[in-house]
Amino acid sequence: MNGLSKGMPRALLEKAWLGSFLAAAAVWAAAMIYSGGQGGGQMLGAALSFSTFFVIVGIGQMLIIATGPGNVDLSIPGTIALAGAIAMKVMDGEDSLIVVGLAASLAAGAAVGAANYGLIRVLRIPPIIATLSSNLLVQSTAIAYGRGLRVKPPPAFADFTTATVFGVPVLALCAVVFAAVMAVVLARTVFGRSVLAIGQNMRAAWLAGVAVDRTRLLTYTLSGLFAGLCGALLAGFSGGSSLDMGMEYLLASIAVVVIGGTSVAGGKANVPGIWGAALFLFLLLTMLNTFGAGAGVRLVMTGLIIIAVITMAGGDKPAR
Amino acid sequence: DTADKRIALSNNYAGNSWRQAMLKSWDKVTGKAVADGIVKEAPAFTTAENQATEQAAQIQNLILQGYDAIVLNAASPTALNGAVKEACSAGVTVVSFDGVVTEPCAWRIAVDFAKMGEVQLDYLAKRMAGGANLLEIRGLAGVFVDDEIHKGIVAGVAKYPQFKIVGSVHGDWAQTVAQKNVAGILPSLPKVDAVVTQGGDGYGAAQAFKAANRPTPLIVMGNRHDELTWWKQQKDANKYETMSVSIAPGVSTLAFWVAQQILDGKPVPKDMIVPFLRIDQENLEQNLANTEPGGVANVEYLQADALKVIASAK
Amino acid sequence: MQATSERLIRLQGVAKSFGPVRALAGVDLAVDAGECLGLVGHNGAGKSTLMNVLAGTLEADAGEIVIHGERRSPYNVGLAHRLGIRCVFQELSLCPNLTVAENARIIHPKLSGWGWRKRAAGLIVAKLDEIFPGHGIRADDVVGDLSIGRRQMVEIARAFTVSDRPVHLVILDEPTSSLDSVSAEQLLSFVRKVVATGLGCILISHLLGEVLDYADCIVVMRDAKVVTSRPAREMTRDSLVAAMGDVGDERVVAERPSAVRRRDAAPIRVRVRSRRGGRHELVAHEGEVIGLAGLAGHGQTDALIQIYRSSRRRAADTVVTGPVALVPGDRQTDGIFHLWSIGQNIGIRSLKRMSRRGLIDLAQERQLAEDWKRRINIRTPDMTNNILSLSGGNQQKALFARALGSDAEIVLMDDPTRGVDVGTKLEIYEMIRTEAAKGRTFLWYTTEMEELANCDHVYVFRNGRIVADLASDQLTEAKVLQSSFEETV
Amino acid sequence: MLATLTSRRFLRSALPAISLVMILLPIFYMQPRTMSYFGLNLLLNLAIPIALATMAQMFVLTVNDLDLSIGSYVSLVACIGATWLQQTPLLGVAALLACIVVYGLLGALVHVRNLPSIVVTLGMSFVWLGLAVLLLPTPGGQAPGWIRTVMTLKTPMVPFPILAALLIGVLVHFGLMRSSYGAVLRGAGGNPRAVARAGWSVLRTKVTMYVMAGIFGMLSGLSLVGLTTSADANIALRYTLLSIAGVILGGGEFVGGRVSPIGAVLGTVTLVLAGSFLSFMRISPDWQIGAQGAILIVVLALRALINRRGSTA
Ligand SMILES: Nc1ncnc2c1ncn2[C@@H]1O[C@H](COP(=O)(O)OP(=O)(O)OP(=O)(O)O)[C@@H](O)[C@H]1O
Ligand SMILES: Nc1ncnc2c1ncn2[C@@H]1O[C@H](COP(=O)(O)OP(=O)(O)OP(=O)(O)O)[C@@H](O)[C@H]1O
Ligand SMILES: [Mg+2]
Ligand SMILES: [Mg+2]
Repeated sequence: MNGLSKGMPRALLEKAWLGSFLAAAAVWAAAMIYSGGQGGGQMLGAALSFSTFFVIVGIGQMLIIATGPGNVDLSIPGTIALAGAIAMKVMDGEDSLIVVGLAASLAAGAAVGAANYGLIRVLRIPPIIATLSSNLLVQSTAIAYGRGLRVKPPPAFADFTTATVFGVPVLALCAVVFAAVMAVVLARTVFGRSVLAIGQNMRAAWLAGVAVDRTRLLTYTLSGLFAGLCGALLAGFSGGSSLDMGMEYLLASIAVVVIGGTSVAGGKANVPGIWGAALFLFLLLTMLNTFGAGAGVRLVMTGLIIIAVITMAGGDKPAR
Repeated sequence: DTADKRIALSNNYAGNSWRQAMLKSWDKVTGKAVADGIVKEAPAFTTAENQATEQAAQIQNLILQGYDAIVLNAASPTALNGAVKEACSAGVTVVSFDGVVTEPCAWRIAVDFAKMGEVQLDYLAKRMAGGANLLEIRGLAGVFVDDEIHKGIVAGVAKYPQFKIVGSVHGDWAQTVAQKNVAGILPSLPKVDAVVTQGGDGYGAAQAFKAANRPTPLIVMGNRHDELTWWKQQKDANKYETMSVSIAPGVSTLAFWVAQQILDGKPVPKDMIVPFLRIDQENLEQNLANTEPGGVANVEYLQADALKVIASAK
Repeated sequence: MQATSERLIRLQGVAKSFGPVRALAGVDLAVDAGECLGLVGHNGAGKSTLMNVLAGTLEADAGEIVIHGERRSPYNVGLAHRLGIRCVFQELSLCPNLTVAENARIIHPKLSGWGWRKRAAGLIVAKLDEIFPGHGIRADDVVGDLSIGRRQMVEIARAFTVSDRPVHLVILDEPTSSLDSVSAEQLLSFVRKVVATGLGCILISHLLGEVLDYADCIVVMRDAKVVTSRPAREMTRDSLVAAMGDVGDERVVAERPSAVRRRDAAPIRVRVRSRRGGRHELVAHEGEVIGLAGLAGHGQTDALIQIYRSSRRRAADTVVTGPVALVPGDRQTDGIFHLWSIGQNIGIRSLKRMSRRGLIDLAQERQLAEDWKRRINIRTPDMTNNILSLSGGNQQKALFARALGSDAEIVLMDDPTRGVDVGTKLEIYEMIRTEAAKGRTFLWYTTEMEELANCDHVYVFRNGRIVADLASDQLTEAKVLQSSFEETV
Repeated sequence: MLATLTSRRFLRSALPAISLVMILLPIFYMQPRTMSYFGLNLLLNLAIPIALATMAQMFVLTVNDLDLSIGSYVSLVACIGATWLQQTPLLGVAALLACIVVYGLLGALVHVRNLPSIVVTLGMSFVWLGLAVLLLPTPGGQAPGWIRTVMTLKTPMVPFPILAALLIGVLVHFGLMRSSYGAVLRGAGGNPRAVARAGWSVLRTKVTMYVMAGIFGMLSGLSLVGLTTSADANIALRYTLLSIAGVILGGGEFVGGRVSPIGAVLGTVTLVLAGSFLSFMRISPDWQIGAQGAILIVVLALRALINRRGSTA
């Protein structure tokens, strides 16, 4: 039997994977029907471009969550704010400085991630508290550095982040490719396997020769790096950085990961599911906005629909 | 004489440009007051999370530190009442502004938020006498300010029935959230002629309209530098016309002076109203020039200005 | 009592399938009160599955269960407990976060109210004292902190504790796999004693000697069916092996390579300097098979972990030259990745070698799995099945394959044949010898005295120190035992 | 005796207390006023609702689940407390009971369908918040007098918050750590299969734990509204993260049923005090937020140091 061809379809048929896309399609259809079939394509375009940011940070968050229970990155909001501020300030509206600014914000993100793991490994602080604390520190740094000032992105950078081809956002296309690459990394590289092994049983992974420390350091660094990337792109996309622009990513980054089918118990990750979940959450909000319900009703509906979707998709059965 | 008095600012959030400008104004005005020997000290405290419970704990700590007065921008008009009452009974003067508290023992420097909603419709009625489709961007659900401005807007629509709110989203007063939610709902909306806002979200809305390739509607702005800059660009390019309205961050300095006056033993009424800061087509350039890049259009108060406000409230 | 005419337990035509795998194909089994039934069979024969059915934790597809003369249907764990059936599962089922006493409470629903902790502690400690004198376990020890051997003792003792309801049958699924020979002997004598008082007992073991010596009647399973069921005195080791259908009996006493190498000739692979003033240091040369002996939990596993650790990161008192692989014995906590297939579990140690331009070559990974499936006979229709679909012994084989299939020059083995059947064991011994001849070095901790016979050199551990250093020609069971109990030799 | 005092297990369980002392001493030093009855009262009374929410979170964590909805649930309860419970007590009580029943049902749903609790409770966090917004679209309401009375109780000698925290910790300790069914409940977190094999219903343990979470979340909301006198829909949102941090700070773990109620209460108090500590220190406004993070890191790093000392001793 061919392990690849047997392994892949099994992954493709993961219920959660399909579930989130089906759910996204359903809420989109509902919104379309309500608005009389108008603007469906545009709605999808908007969903794609905003989901991009959630997918980018979601993948980083997924790598961390997959390394086992208790591992989570709560420093993403601060990192996004800081990286956005750095990108805008370094670029200073000049097209020629785009690359420098991007590199600076990526470096800042990666540094935050690596520092997070330092707190976890060297000081033995549980990840949730370590990243929670570092989020506050990074936020302060962003305030002290950026002072909440809004610097406009360089025109070329702003154009790139908002460009579309045939109505499809260019950034979203890049993110699809990025997700595909990360899916391969997860399934086919030593790093990916190491992440999943550590997530199932860190001690067993260590005894099986996995470079535990290096792998965990890399997951936290990558998560910071992706948050930094997201911050820079978001600043370009929305015409400048702001201190609060990362705020909604605290819970949302976790939500897209777990709704996308990654197991919080560790050892199981799902990249396409993140796309599905990000689209689903955006379109769900859009649908409820379209219905014109009040805030209370809208929140209640959001919650109930999320629970309904996960209940229908069902959890995974224990192996034995 | 208040030379030995200590006044603290309790602030619940620092994560946007308005709050940053507010803190800066406080720093500037109180720094001078301390240097002039008017008060002993006037530090500012910000909570790590924007939550009433955390601010309540902060107020309790300020009581313990023996401040004579606490100037308060409250996370909630009611949820801090317990802590405020504790402060009052410990002999601490509490002056709230912007986010005011309902506890009777505290002073309030309130902005008529409902009015802030209503003037937007008054303006639109002048501009679009024939009526129009409106998109409303609201703030954070469950928060007093959001509800007040919304009420004002609803009242305005009732006054001018030619206007119709065709869509409403919550932008949480954050530019990126506003942009995201507007972009989501736009495709399902008919033509939108104007956008009524609560401040801080106008630029995000403009971005969303641009991304959706929709004609830019009349967007009411919220005095932020980026909003004013954008407005100016549009004005220069195609005679774009709108208005901008928000509360001036410098109101914190008014609250400072009010607290100082109370400590000085002057009679001060419990409730005061400050006007909001409105920018129109004519004075756009002037205001833009006075606003620092990335900040918010601002008015700072001197002791004399504060006395005028107190006197007019009597 | 009139129970003698009625059998305590009778299973008839029990069948169970997991997807395409037939684990039980119509099995009959009967146990009398006061009888110890030995159950043997190759890895994956269906023993544990049958016991799970009897304990009510698995539902059979077909067949009937008669207990105390009554047909029980529906049947479940709760009912089994009420009827006095206790089971010590192969993969231990204690709660690691609870203390020993609290774990005892879990199986006694009536153990509550004031002072329940005292009572639970009394109950379990008394039973431990009775079965394993000198066990060194305290009632308030947290189970997760205990070594696997002690966990096994706790679980066994717990199964024999009685509070409000009498116990009629105790199932012991490979109870001695993690015990050393002394504790195993204590347990088996205890079993004889309680069986004499009228208790029924089912004993599963791959150590045929234990079954032959202590069971009244022996049932042999093979490929999901019972093939023989006879009184133990009519059976011999050879007839058992024949019934189990394993070949390789000829190799059982195959001579160890008689040409004992001169130790100093080969380069040193591992050296652990003695700590705390021990007299002996641990040395392993290239191509040697080094045995670590002594009572369970006296520092052998720690020594292996120490060696493993210094292979990853230099340490002052340990020298390790060359890549190391480890075969864990506590497979649930140290070994398997429960979400992965058998193939992935085997491949994890060799990923770097199987990568081409940064990508793992899946064909090669598959190839590795298939090779080892053949070489040590892992019983599964498909190596892409989940690792947990394997029987306990087969899981252990996969861990073996992980280490032997890697590029390691030094292989550390932590009682690696736990739960592996006779035939496979012989193949493994053979494999170790050939690999050693090719230059691989093995450090082998074992709780089975016979396995030491495969070693070139044996270190006996006591209280974390090496107390004896025996070359293979000096090695006798008596000597090992003697050193295990005394500080010096 | 000395051996037990320096033993690793003892040190590990004493860590929460040690961190608490480490943060309390500088506070006393910097602001001696806090050492009074009045001072301790002010310093600690807001820790009570957080401690109760932390207990609620701990029940859920014990059975290997995570409750992301506790913050909005506490907010909703506070809103019910400030509205229905005050105006129409019967309706209020019925609503609170219904909330607890919903919690129990959630436990059952998570178990029966084998769902990730984190998604289900994430969904519930929107539901609770939405209900709170519907009930109290704009902040307000009034806490019933009896709750006010309880929360402002002037106990003799020892301030009420300290007594309450002790009571919460000890009560839950006896219920979960010392009682015989408590052992089964924790066992269900450590090895659910073992508990099921011993004939217990794992479903029942899950539902029990969720119901307990619902009850303690309710107590948290009511005590909170008693302190603040009125409510708003967003009042306790940050309790979600705070309660998780409190459990972990108290020595609990994410999986495996390893929790410590007394440790969690101490952990909560430590978290609350960390905030106070900072307002007693003068820090530039820019860095005030960051300092909260820094102080947590310092406290935990010191713990790690002690822990390492403990493990080598
Ligand atoms: N005895 C042990 N049991 C279980 N896990 C261990 C043990 N010792 C170390 N580890 C795990 O391995 C990690 C550190 O191991 P080590 O220092 O050998 O680094 P490593 O895994 O080799 O990584 P790298 O190769 O990147 O340095 C720790 O985080 C710990 O989780
Ligand atoms: N949950 C399961 N899913 C799929 N197959 C299973 C499962 N449990 C057992 N099997 C299969 O059933 C067969 C019998 O397994 P069982 O565990 O009863 O063997 P055993 O005789 O106890 O072996 P061992 O001596 O190795 O413990 C094996 O082929 C095993 O792979
Ligand atoms: Mg078995
Ligand atoms: Mg053994």
